[in-house]
Amino acid sequence: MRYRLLYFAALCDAAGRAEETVTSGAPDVLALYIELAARHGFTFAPERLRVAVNGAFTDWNHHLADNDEVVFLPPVSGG
Amino acid sequence: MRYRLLYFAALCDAAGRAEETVTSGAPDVLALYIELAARHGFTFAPERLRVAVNGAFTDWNHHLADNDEVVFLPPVSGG
Amino acid sequence: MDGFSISAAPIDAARLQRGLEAAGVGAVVCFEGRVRDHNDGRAVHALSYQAYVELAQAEGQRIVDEARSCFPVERIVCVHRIGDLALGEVAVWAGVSAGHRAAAFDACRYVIDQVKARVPIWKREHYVEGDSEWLHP
Amino acid sequence: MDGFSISAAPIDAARLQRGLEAAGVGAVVCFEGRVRDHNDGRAVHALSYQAYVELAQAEGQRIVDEARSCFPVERIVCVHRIGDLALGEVAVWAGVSAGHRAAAFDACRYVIDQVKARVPIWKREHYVEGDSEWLHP
Repeated sequence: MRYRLLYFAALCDAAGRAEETVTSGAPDVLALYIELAARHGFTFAPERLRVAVNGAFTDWNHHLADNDEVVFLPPVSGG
Repeated sequence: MRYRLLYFAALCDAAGRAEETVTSGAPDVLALYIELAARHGFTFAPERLRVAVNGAFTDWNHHLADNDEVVFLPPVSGG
Repeated sequence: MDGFSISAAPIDAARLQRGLEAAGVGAVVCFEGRVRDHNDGRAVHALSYQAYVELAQAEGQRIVDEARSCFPVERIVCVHRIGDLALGEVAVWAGVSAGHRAAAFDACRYVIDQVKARVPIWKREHYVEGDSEWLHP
Repeated sequence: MDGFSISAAPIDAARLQRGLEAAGVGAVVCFEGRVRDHNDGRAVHALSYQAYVELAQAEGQRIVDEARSCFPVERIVCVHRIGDLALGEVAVWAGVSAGHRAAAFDACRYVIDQVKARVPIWKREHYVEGDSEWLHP
């Protein structure tokens, strides 16, 4: 399946890009993160991140569909 | 002894004046209030008022001296 | 600098807020208390405030000094109007700057709560019906 | 009207505060978060903020809606800057008007606390020494 990824802050720096489209067999958000963490050298443990699919917060066992937009959100520091 | 009185808010309305100088034998603040309450028809019980002598808060048994400035302070409503 | 004052002139909140500037300020909290068009179910068309000015000044400054000693803040300013106010005018303004927001919120709230409870200032409400009364809660 | 927004342009606090006007307002509380010259002992000369804009907008608005449902207020406005900010610029502004001050303070503090905890916005500090880093507390 094809997933659209957006990267922010330290994950953007680590991936060297703000977005990408990947082809992956990962069935859920956690599996996809593990795959991408290995590829890009992400060092955040999943419990430090939140995740959003198609613009809404969701959880790590969210089952992915083709063309989903997936975002791993590092700890926020607004304000 | 002579005391200088300032009146504010409802006490000013009741006394019909903002200030006056009185000659009184009242030895302390409470005695003076009782005397003036009778004269002007003040209806506040002393426990609803605070009192200041010469510009500083004090208590009801404050012993008065000649020419003291005495103010009975109705419950405040600033803000 | 820090301070409490009584003002017979309209409160210039923008100017007061500029007085909160200082190096290291990360948070500014400002409170404005305004003349409302209703109180206790009665339509109000104006207010007047009277103060025992000397003692109000001293007690207000004491409150500001207490806030400074209780909270890690940069600047504290509070001004209370006296005289006649129209609807919507600012009756009291308090502003605090600090490195961090918790202290700014806590100090601002302390100042306004204590000013309302302790400073010898009295409000007279003028009602649409033509009568008026001193508030002595 | 009530609302949360993300702004790439400087925040105009005076204009935002005018948006809090409403009949029945007796209290206005405003918070400004500014870029500080130091953080964690390091001298900062600038900041940049990045947002996941769509989700930040939705989550910020959710926080404002929560505050409205929890506190008896008139208006709630919150704006967060993104992009490059200089020292002293306002990074986030929150203002609440209400009939009474307790609700205005509580709602303003709720909004800024929740925005800082939940809205997907990230701060990169640029240090005087030339390096920079994303803050991920």
